[in-house]
Amino acid sequence: MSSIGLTHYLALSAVLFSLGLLCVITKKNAVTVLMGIELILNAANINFIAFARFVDTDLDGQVFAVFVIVTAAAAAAVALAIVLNLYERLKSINLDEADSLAR
Amino acid sequence: MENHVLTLITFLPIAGILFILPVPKENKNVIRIIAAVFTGLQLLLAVWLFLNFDRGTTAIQFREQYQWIPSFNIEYFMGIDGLSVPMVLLTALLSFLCIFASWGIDKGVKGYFAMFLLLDTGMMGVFCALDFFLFYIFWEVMLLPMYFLIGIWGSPSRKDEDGMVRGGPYAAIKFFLYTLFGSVLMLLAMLVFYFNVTDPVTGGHTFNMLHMMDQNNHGGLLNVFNIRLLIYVALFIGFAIKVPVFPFHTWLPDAHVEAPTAISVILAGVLLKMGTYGMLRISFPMLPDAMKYEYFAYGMAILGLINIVYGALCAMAQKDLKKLVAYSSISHMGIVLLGMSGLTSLGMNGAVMQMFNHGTGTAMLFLLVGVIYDRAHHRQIDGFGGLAVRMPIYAAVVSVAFFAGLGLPGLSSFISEAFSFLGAFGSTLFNLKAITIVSTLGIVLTAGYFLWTFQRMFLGQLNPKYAELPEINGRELFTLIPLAVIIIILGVYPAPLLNLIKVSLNNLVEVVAATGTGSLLGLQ
Amino acid sequence: MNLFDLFFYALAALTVVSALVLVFSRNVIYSAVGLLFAFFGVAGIYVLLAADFVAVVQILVYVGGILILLVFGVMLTQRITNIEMRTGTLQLLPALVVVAGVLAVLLRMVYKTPWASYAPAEFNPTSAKLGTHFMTDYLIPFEIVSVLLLAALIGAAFIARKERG
Amino acid sequence: MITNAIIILLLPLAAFTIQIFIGKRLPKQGAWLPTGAMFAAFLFAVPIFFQSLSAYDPNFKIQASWEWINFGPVVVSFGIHIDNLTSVMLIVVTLISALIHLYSIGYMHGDPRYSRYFAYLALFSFSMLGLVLVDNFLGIYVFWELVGLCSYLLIGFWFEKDSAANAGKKAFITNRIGDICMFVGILILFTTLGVFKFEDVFRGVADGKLAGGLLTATGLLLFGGAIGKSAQFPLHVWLPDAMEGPTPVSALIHAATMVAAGVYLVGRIFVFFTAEALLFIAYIGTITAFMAATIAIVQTDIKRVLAYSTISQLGYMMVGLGTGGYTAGLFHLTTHAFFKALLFLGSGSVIHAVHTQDMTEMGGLKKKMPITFWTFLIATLAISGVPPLSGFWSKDAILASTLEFGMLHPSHFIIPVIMFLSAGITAFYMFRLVYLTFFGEARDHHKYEHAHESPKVMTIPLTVLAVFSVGTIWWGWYEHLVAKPDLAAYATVAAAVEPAHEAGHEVAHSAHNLALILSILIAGLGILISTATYYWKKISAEAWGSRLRPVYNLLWNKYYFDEMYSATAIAGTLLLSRVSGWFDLRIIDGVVNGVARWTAKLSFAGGWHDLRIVDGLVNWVGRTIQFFGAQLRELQTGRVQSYILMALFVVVVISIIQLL
Amino acid sequence: MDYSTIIQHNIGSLSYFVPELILTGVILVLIIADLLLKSERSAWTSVIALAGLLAAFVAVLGQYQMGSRTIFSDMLVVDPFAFFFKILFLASSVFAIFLSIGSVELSGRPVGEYFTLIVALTLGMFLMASATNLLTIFISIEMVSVVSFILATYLKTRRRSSEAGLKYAIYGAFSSGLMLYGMSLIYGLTGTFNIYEISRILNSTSPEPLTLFIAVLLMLAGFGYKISAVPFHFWAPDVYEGAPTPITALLSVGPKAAGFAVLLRFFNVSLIESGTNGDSEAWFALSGLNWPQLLAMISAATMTLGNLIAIMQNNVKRLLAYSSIAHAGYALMGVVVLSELGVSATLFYLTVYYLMNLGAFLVVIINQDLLRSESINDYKGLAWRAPIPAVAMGVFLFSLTGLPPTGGFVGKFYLFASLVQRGESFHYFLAVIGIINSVISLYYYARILKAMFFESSEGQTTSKIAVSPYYVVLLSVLVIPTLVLGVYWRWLFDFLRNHSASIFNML
Repeated sequence: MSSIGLTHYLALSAVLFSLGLLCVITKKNAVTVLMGIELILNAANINFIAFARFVDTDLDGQVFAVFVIVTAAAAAAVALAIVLNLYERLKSINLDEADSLAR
Repeated sequence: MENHVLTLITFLPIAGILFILPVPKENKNVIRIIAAVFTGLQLLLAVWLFLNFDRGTTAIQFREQYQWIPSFNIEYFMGIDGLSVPMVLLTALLSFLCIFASWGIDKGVKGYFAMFLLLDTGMMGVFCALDFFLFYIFWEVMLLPMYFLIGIWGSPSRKDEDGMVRGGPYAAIKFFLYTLFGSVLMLLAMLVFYFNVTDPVTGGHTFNMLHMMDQNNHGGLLNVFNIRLLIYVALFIGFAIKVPVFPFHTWLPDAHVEAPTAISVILAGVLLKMGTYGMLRISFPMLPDAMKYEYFAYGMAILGLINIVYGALCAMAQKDLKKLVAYSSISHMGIVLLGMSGLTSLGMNGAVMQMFNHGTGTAMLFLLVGVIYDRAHHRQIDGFGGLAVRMPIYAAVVSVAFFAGLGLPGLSSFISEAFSFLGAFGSTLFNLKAITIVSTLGIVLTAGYFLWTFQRMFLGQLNPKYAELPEINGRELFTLIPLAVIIIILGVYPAPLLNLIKVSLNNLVEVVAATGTGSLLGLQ
Repeated sequence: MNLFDLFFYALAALTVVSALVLVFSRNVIYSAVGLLFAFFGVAGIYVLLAADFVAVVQILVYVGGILILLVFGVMLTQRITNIEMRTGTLQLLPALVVVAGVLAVLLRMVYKTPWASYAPAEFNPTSAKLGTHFMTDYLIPFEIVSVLLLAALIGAAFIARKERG
Repeated sequence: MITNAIIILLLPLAAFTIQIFIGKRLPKQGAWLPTGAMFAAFLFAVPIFFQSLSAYDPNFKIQASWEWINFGPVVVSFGIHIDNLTSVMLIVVTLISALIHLYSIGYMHGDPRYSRYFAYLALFSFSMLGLVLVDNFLGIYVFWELVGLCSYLLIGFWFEKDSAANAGKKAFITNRIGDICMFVGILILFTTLGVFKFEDVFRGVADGKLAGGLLTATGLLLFGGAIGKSAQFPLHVWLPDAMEGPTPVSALIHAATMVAAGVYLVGRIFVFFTAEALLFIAYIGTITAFMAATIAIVQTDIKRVLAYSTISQLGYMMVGLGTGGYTAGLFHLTTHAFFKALLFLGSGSVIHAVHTQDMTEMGGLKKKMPITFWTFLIATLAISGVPPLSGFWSKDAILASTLEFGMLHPSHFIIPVIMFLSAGITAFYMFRLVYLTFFGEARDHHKYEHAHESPKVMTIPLTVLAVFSVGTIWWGWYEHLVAKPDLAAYATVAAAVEPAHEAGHEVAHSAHNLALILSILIAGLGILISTATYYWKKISAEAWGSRLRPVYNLLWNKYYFDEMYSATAIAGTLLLSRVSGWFDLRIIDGVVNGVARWTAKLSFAGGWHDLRIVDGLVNWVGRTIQFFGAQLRELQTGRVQSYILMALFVVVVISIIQLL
Repeated sequence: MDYSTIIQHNIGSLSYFVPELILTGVILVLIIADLLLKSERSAWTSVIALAGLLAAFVAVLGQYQMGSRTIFSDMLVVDPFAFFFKILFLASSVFAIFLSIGSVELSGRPVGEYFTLIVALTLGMFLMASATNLLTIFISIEMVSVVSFILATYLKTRRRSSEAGLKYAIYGAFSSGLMLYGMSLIYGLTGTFNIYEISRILNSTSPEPLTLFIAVLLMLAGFGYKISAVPFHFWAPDVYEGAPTPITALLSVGPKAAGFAVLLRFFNVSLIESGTNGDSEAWFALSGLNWPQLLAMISAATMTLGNLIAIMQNNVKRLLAYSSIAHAGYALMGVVVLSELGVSATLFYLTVYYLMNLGAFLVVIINQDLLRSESINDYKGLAWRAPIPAVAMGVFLFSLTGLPPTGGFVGKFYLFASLVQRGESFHYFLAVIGIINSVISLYYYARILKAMFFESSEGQTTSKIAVSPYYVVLLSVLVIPTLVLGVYWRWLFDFLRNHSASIFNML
């Protein structure tokens, strides 16, 4: 049997999660930031599916993962629309320039 | 009527507001007259109370008790005893007189009188409420109108030479913040009481002050002495800010000075009394052991001493007449504290009499300041001189007020001050002798600043600038004469006041001295 | 080390490296490509976890939908003709520190926890089972998501469309 | 008789009430009303006096008391206590007051506040009578303050003059200092004994409930009140200034009655004083008597000379009481009241005539104002102690008592020495006054021309007082009736105190004979020197003045008491007050300004100064809160990624804390 | 698994799902109506939305005495707790629609989508209040979030609005990412998404505390983001300032309350010691997981930070944004005490907060109309020019401060009371911080009052400004209950007190 256990997946997910966070925090480009968010969601999904395989006997985790993917799509669509709209106003999608609301 | 007189006396002003609101704001006199009528009715009720109050019992009278929020044991519980009656009288009297002192208010008349009447209700409610929650509501309700009355109708904002912005708005928020801070502390203390006092009848928690006073009902945290001390401190700070006790007093000079005349009168005449009233109504009977805790008792007496002497010294340094009067209030309220701290019958009665007498006396002083300010448009003591020639009647009334202020025998505050000192000095529980003796220095200082002020304003050569100053008029005299008459009558024969309060207060002293095991306010 | 393990490490490496490219590339297009491969890698992991249906959905929705959407976003917001599609980074150092903290905490947690682990079941096709779930006990989330998608659709359309004036 | 006493008390009160409110509208401004009331009061006092005379009993007393304040556990009563001393005082006060009212009708004629003047005078009479009649400590304190008030009002009656206004204030405040002592004394005795009434207090003391050092201290504190009121050293400074008041007022209040209240108080509570306390009183009296007499030598203001003379004579009374000459002291109070009132009224008459108080501008008035001169001379002789006038008897009694004291206690022999010396000085300066005023050449001819004898309404009181100054010589019955009380008589517990020690009879006898001779001799000597200096001009005052320049300056400047007080106590208080005011505004109120500015400097948030000024919510706490607000506000950068970073940071920190 | 029973159950559940069905229907009707109605400014869409919300309201009322039951395979629950929130959400949305109708900011904007989205938001909040499964919790939160993003960006031609939307979206996505990760950990520990099951398993096994803690913390990121609790509050001021004011008002009330609903339900159901709830008045947190103290810290930080920064604001809208952060901190005080009184105090507070906060935003909207400004400086002298909004603002601000006789006082009173009742030392600590914050808050609320009442408008006109009767009616709808609740609140409090524990009914 394989030596790959639950913790391997979890560790992978943790790394992915962290990279996603790093992306969200550091990239100037709004679209790249959205990509980072997808990475975070993927990390969570790995968790769900791994747990569904190793902890739960049912497939609840997989169901959840599907829903996450779907809602992520919805959210991404909306977010992208907003980014495009901001581009209309700002002619830029650099997040550090979108700071007229502060303090 | 018999059973609802307290409700009536408390909420009459609110009824007045309802009448005032629909009046078009151009009809200023109609508004004023409505206010006068309702406060007048209130005064009549107060007099009725005075006449019908049973002076022979410690029991709560004119009791009204209804469920309000039963799920939280909150009741609408009104009632008065000897401690409350003089305060009710004072409130009604000063409110009525202040309506006339406010006659000259010309800006936002409707708002002014509505606010004033709301304030009136709040004050009256504080003195009548016997449910702690209700008490707290009234206590806080006063803040709102007071804030606006000082802020809108007080003096406008100005920048002082030191770069500080002062004036009505500043004083208003300062007053508000200070007192709110005090009252939220009180709120916490109140909640601790609620959850640790059981109603002996129902077994549930209760806001009923009478139950809270009975030490047998205390349980839980209230059995821990250190916690009782802590609660006492919280309450004390809450009340001390109102009194105001050094070092919580700095709102007072500002608020008094910037407020319009009538409001200064109410502030000094009634609001300050609430602090000491609260101590006597709540702190003393509910936490007698904390009150008698050595450090606290001496601390209170020492704070009283500081108030007396420091207040007087500060008063002496003032150039603004109103500020001087404000500081004199601090000094005089110190006497109340000192009188209370000894826990003697004499001191306690003296202190409560002092509360009443200071109320009438300082009201006169502020009204008089208002009179001169209306004419000369400033209050700089050194800016006058020789006014006694030009305004002999005014000078005479001022001298009555000043002499009342400096405790001249024959005028009411002499008796209350003397017995406050006597009571503190003779305390058997605590040795307050040295403190009392040092406090008497205040007598000289008070004489000093009042006479000095009188001299600078009224004696000497008439300042030619004021050669045409009109003499005090009939309306103003109308507000002053009743106070002067009361001051003189109580100065010669204090029994009408004393008989009202003594049974309750002696009982309070006894019960507190016996650490609250006896029956208070005719409970049980 | 069997084949399964090899697959796992390969896919994990693919995923992590792609993600690193995504994060550290200064070119937006490279990032997009990195994301693409990361999605594929994750899909592969799903397969290893016996989640065939989810893996397919992952590729369909993420690669086919979201990624394309994002690339469109990139295209629409960068004038490709005259500007290099570069993107800068912000607050990199503090971010690295904090994220390192996150990673450390998570890894610590992963290895410290005694997960209640069952022996993994046989590989079975999941589509039918999932389908039943969607139609029975997960019916209501399914419906809600449809409303959510509808709302998102309306909203995105509203925001993305050009306003006159 | 109680009814009489009440009527006596109410008459001036009623007169005051009417006069103050409607006096101005009454015919002739109502001056006749208080005057009449006082004469009526005198008539009511006479029966009381005669009753006490006819009883001829040292223990004669009439008492009545009513509940005043009832605290429950403590009841304070107010009552009337009439004994022989009271009955004498009643006569003195009502008579002199009535005469001075009468005199004032002439003297104050034409004053703009004529009616007010009489109202005050009536209020004073009421208060003084109350002081005399009342039967307890609290009551005496009440009236004590009231006479002080009247004194204040009347000294400052011509308040347009700054000096008058100042003098009134000074009098009141100086008195208040004494009053606090008295108040504290009352605090102690009430706290210890629980009663206010004189007799109850004495009973308590006799029973030993208040004894030893505390009793002495209490006695001295009470005496503190007397020091203030009777202008004893070191609180005497107000009395000379009090001469700013109208002269009849000086006569009534600051010579005859009110200032004697201190002496009356000491007499009234004589048994309260321990031997130590009495010794203290004697020394205070001695110092006062000598000091004031010496100052009087050099003064040129006629009223000031009389004022210092008053202080000096009050010192005599105190010494008399302090050395055990109870009757002597009080008898001097009585005689002094008449002749000093006469002196003041006489001086008032002179001032009325020449419109100046400066003796250097007078001279030769004898011819112009014969009645004034002769009555004045009688009074001068009386005060100088020339037999057989009243002053001789009383002063001789005091001197005898001091001498006796000195003989019994040789270590305190300085007292009689100084007292005799002072007696000589008294004679000297009084005759100096007479010579400068009435004899010699007129030094200001203009004023001299206008001088005239005063109207009848003023000379009649002079005459009446002159009669009393001559005639109050019944030392014998006074000694019997106003006899030294004995504390032991009050004891309810047997032998709680030792009986007061009796002076050896022989000592007393020899002292009295010696004093008689000495006092006449010294008075004569004083008059002689004075005559030599100012009448015969054999001795040059100027020469002696320049020869003794430092002494002269010291005396002219009244031992620099005023300067000393204003440099120390007054300046100190004002400084303290200013410091307090500053402290309150700057430190307490603003833990505000200083610290707030300091905080402001720390703050680097933009717009914070603006906000501070615009909003001006001002206290240090507020500022500090704003400061933190400004700092925290910086977190809100507007960049979403920094928000995320911060949120994550917090999460990590919390997790790591949990991890550890 | 017997599918037919589940399907039967699902069909049976529909009758308890009527309000949500109505809302869904309204969404569809609105979409269609928007397509059919040519004139974009047609008022009909708003009427339809209002009518739909009203119908939903009636349907919700039908659930009043329904008791508690789970529906759709334990995905959702119908209970009095949810009932209360549903009423609150409907009220918020209805009021937001009324605000939008009058708002100058929104005039001339296409309205069809707008009302559709508000109804969708309402639906999302409904689901949040009744979700009992991590999946439904996630999806409903996501639904509310996505719709909120769009609404915040609604003034898309305005830079501030679109910036606000972007920040909101990114921050929101980030938060839900964290929350998801946390949920996955919970799933890993328990193997279930059902919150009641979770409770049972967490109590029967003893999960690794660290993992549980991190899971809860990460989920808290999602909830905290919804209620704008520190440190997940950062988006709030920017979004509140940038979004159209009616939406700001709605966001500060509705989704925040929904967040509290989820927070209260999840924490109190899943993370408590079993056997300590239900009949007794108070209960205890899961041993090994001290979340009450964690929430207490968050509560203290939230109110302090919100208040402190609010002091420095000159834009009233932004000031109110910070103030609404602070109020989330107050409301959290009731959550940490774990007692019936605490829960009902929070619910009570949310009710009065609804009234007073919406009221304050309403005045901001009116003033935008009257003064074309949101700056405190431009409010100067308003009391003399337009007394009605000024006085109403006074009432709302005093209520926000917590002064009697307003509902705000009673709300705070109960919060403090619940803390004191529980009486552990950190409760007192929190209470003291709470009261100090009340005092601080007065400081900045009073600045607005000062400007309106104590100062006169600079230089410009002092003429009267007419306020439209429409606004007066809206104001009185909020002012009157604010005051009434300050004097007589028995029915509301009793209702809450009796039903606050209904979250446990299905446990």
